[in-house]
Amino acid sequence: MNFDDTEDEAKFRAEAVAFLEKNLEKKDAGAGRADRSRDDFLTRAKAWQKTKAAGGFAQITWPKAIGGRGGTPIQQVIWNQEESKFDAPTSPFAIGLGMCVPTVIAFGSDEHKQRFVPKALVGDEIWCQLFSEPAAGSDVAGLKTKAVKDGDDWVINGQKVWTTGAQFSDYGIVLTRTDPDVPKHKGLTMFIVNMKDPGVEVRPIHQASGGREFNEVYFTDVRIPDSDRLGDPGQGWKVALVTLMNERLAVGGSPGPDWKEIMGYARDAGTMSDGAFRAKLADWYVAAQGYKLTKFRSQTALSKGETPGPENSIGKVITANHLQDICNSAVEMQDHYGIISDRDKAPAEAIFQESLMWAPGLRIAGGTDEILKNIIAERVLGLPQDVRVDKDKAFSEM
Amino acid sequence: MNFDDTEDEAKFRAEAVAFLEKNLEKKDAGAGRADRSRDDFLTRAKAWQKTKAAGGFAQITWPKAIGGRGGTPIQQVIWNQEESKFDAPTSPFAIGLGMCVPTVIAFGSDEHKQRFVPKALVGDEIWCQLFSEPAAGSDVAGLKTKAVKDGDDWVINGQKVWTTGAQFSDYGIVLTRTDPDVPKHKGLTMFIVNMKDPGVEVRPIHQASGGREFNEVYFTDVRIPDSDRLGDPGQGWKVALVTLMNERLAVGGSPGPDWKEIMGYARDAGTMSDGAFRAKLADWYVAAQGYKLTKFRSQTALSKGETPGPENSIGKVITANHLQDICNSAVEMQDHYGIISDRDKAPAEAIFQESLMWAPGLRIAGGTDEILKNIIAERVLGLPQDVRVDKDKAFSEM
Amino acid sequence: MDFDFSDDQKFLRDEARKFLEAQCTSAVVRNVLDNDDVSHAEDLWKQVKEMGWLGAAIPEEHGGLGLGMLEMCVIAEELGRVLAPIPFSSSAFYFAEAIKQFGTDAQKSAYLPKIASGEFVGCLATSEGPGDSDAAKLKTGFSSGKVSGTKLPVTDGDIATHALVLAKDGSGASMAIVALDADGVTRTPIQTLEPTRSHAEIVFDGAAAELLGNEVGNGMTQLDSILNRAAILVAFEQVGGASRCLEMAIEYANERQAFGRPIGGYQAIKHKLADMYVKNEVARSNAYYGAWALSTDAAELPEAAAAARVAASEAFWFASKENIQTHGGMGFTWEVDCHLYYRRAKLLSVQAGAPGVWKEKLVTALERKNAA
Amino acid sequence: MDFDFSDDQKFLRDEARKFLEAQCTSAVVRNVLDNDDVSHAEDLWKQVKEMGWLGAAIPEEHGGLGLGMLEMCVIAEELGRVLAPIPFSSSAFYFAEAIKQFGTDAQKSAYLPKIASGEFVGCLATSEGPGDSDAAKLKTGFSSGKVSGTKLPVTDGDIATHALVLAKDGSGASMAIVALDADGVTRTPIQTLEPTRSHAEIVFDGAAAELLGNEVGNGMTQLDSILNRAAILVAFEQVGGASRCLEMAIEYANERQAFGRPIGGYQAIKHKLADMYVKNEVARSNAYYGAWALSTDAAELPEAAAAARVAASEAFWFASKENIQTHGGMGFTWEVDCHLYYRRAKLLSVQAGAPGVWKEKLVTALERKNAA
Repeated sequence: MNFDDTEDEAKFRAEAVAFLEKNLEKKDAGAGRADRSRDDFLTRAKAWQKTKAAGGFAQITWPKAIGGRGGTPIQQVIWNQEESKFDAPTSPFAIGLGMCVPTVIAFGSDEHKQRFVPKALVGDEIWCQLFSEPAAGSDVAGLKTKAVKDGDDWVINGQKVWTTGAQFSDYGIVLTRTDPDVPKHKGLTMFIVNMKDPGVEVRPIHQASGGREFNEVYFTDVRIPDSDRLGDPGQGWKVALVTLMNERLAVGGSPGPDWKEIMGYARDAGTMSDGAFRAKLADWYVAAQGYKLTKFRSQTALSKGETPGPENSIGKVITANHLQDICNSAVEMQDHYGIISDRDKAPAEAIFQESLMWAPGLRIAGGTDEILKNIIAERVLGLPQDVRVDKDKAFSEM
Repeated sequence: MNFDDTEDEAKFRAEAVAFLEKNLEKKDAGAGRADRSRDDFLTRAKAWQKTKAAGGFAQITWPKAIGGRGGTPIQQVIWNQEESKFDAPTSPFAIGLGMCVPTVIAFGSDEHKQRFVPKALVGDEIWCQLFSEPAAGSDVAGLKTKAVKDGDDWVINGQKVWTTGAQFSDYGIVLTRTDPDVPKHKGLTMFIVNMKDPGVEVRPIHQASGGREFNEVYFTDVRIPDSDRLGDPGQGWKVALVTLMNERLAVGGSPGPDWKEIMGYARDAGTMSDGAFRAKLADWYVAAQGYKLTKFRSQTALSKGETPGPENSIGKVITANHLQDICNSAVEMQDHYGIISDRDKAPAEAIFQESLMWAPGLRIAGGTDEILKNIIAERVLGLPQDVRVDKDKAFSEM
Repeated sequence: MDFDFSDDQKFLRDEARKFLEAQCTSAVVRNVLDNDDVSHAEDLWKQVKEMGWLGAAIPEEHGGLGLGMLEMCVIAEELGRVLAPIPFSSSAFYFAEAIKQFGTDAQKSAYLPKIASGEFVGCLATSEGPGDSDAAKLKTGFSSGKVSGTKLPVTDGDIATHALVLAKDGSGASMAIVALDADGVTRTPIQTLEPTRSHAEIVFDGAAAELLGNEVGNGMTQLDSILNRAAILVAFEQVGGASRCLEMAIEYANERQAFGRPIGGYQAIKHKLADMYVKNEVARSNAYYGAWALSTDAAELPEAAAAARVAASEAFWFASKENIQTHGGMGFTWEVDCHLYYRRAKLLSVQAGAPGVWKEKLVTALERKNAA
Repeated sequence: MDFDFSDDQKFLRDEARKFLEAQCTSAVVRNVLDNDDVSHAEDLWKQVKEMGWLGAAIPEEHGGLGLGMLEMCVIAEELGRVLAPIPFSSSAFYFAEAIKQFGTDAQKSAYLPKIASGEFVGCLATSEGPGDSDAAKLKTGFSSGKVSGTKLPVTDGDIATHALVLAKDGSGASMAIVALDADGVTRTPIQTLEPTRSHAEIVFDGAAAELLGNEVGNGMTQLDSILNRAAILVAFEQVGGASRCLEMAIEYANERQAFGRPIGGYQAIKHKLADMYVKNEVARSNAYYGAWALSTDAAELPEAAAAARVAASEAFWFASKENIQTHGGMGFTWEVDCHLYYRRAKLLSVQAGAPGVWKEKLVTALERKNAA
């Protein structure tokens, strides 16, 4: 039991660090979040992706044949650890390279691979994932966006929601209903869609937190050639499962202030002597450590060539509620002053206020608390599935 | 808004108090639980029931025609409040007079009423309720005890469990399966059973807490005349629902140490300055008050002639977990010493230790936490029932 | 035993609910939410003034309706249900109650009629920075009839005509009344988590001020008593908000389908809403007890107020966050009202003292009582 | 990064599990539970001694196997899973570790080989009454090589041959080693919530005693260090117990039918067990970190021990009580093993210091670290 790299890992880490130091600035710990204008951020992100690809660090586990490094999952983890210490603009590529393009690789034609993979890898083209709909969230397979065959094309109509990065994406993978007369999981088909098509309209969602990071995407008579279908008609659910399984191993990155931040704040505020607070602080520390150390256990499994299982779903269940609780306590610690969200008036406080408004979204996005607990119960603990009354019903009859 | 009795209520209360003072000793607050031998306790209980009946206080809401007082539900509440301040041995009659005999009154023949009601009322005969089975707890209607028609009799075979008072009961109402070939709720029938029948065997259950308050009851070829059937064959579930609805309005009586006791203990132990404890104490107080005051709201409704609804199910959800939490905290406050359960060594501590072992049972008995939350969700909030896959299946096919 | 509101009080509640459901719709609240230059719902505020609610608990001799505290509790709950974006509580729960309790006869005559009519709008200015107010930390000073210092946040500080200001006064603290149109008063609206209620920073620079009552150095004791009474009224606002959250969650859970049936049929949602119901009932019952204590000036007021406040803050916080969760993605959009309740829950839980502060007050009251 | 046990250690675990599942069945545990005159499982204890587990972390030069602390963690988890009713922890986690850390060379030579072989059985005697041990409250005294005073409860106090006694020594406190067959020692078994582990009251009346190490007045510091190390080993026992509770609950939930399907298919049970899993994993990961700190004598030991202890106490308590709840009525019978885990969970959570005490230690350690 130790926290040291193996010899190979150490060698790889050194290479990664050297490359990062040559090409990026270290994160300025004291700076907080920089005020980045989106355009500039996107330009920098594309440039950094190109640099990474040139250095062989773009997609470490992909085979060399398609531009990857042919490396191991633990190398990817090491890279992510080191890259996260630098001011690396990576977020626009996370979903495309992590989930969409692997789906294209798995189900697309050779032409698709040649056309799309290299440009995605060097950051020239950005991808998004179009699954969720207003009436199909936890139950994604209940989606309604229709694709109807018309000659050699399919015509898409419908609406997607909570699409990350749609506003700057070039392509997307879109899950559609092509046969309403079979049970819901069986009538779905996946396509590649050109996000610049005039029938595609992207509208930012005004979130409860005030921000507008996500989008609604409307499809109006968007024509997609049959050749841009991924998988057979009616096999869309299977394709989607591959997309979702390709979600890369979550890396570090707490979603907001944690025990350390609130402890620091309490020290400055002179409230560390409050016994009730101290007990909560201990609980937060234990949970945060528990989450971090559980990831170390997963990484150890990766490093030994094993595949970590769905145990990772404990992560978001812990962190999202944890964040909400910590931020709420921080706000309450400030008493009436805690209601101020003005960054200029109360800069030390605002990180808690902002995350308090963000936390409810985190408990929903990417699987609600409830769905994640179902996943743990069914896939990790082996408990029976809940009754699915719609299992054998045609979608059109529901 | 006031806590005063109406004029009529005050008059009744005065009568009740006068009667109680004449016939019973006030509870000695400092004494803790007396060490009562069961035999003596039962004798005293029967005597007290006879006295109550003679005074017209035995079943206040029952019509005068069957020996009751013809009083109001709020009078019963007032009686219960006052009686609980005295050393009144009432527990052996709670289930019989509260649930079983009302069922006999509702579904029995005139002969039944003449034969059973007076003797129950004066405490000469004690009744118990025989519904739960080892494989039918939350799902009582899934019970297996069989009753098979044989001439003019029914022959009962099977096992009941968690039967309160079976060891000293004279009669019971027993829910049996008479038709396994229809869905489970439809094949049940209720009977009056003589608990002194040689085919009835009562065995005390050794509980996890160490005590033996409850019983298993085994039926071996017990013959019951058809005339002792309550309700039509196959109508047992409807009869049982009446039994369960007759559960009288819960009165006072915390099930064990509450905020006041742990606060007193903490003061003596010198740990009141612990901030984490103080915050918990505040939560306990708020919950205990919330429960008590919610009962006052129900009693107000009663006093105005309204019928309080299933809101009362919040009671046990609060109190059982509350008790477990308080006792656990009290034990932990004692540190290593908290493990001692010896009443002679640690008399001030033992009330917490005993209730800690009792609390898990309280969370299960009379409806688990989970079932009570279902009841609140469905009956109070109007949410849909869970899917019942066995609804239309014959019992024998499950 | 009559542990309920009277028929007249219930009639008032029904009328208030009808009025507010019609006049304080989501659109009215959102007009304040979405427009930085709109500090409150003016039309609603005008109507509320006309109905005399502000004076419900002000004696008739001082221009009020002379109803009583129970009626004010009823109104508070209804205002809380609809997130009324008006400075009602600042003026009626804090300022008016303070004058009623501690004002001189002259102050009562001067302020109460105008508060009742809505000509004056009061607010409470105590906070100067993170943490609850205590005399030792106070920087704002009061001497020779002038107040100097900075208060933030002041809820409704930019709408109010008068503020009750907690200020250092010699070795102790006093409460001072300041007319906010006086010289030496500068008000700046500030951004908060709860944009449907207005907040300001107020800088006092030698502003003319008048002592509340006629005893100097009594400010902390007065504040304590003001907060005890206000806590109960705010608890009703919170109970109103929490009840509405539960209703919204039930409605959505009955409607929204997942896997072929309403999500309200799944135990994860059922039990979440059952928990919400239990917390709401605990809060409501504790609030009722507070109402009783308030209306009878009972000796139990301190613990009743603290318990009402702790229970209501917990209930509203839980209901508002789990209402969002029940609504899933929809609940996290700006357009759906869930987040408005989440925001209001947070404001109300910190405005009259955070839950931790009230838990400590509660235990202290219990210790005092059990020592006696 | 190798944040896992080695293949050898896993082999040891598998072997230990096989052995204990065969030799420490429910019947073996219940023999101790149900018979007041049986203090521990003698056959099991004999076999455990023979396998040398007691000396797993004792150097070969002192008669141990010289494996290491990680191996001891593995053994602790397995003993916890099966509720082994033997005085293993008292002797190996507390007494032996204390001698290893603070004993003189002579003490190491005198005690460790006999602890390793099982000829000596050690225990820790600190508690004298409610609350955690602190020097100011101590009544038991140590002077001129004699100990006088009363300790209770002493876990395994009636089985042990030697006790490590915390005693007042001048103005401070010392740890003293007492042979329990000496004159002036009276032991009385006492009833506890956990009858599968033996407890005694021990009265020392001028019993001959020897100072642990050679520095007087160091007792509290020594105890702190002893408890830090033991906390991690006990955390593994707790994790073992909690894991077994989850397995029992899953098994029962898959089997038990209600309303026509297994109760494990209802979200109330599914999410309860998911919560249990999450707490267990948090506890396991914190325990692993503790194991690492223990095995490397890391500077992080104090916070690692405290976090392991807090997480494991919470996990075992939750798992044991919700395992009963999952089992419903069956879980509340004496015959079903659920309550044995509930009892053991409580013992282990208070024996080496209650969770509240460890939370305070944890925060103090974090403050110290972040100040540095």
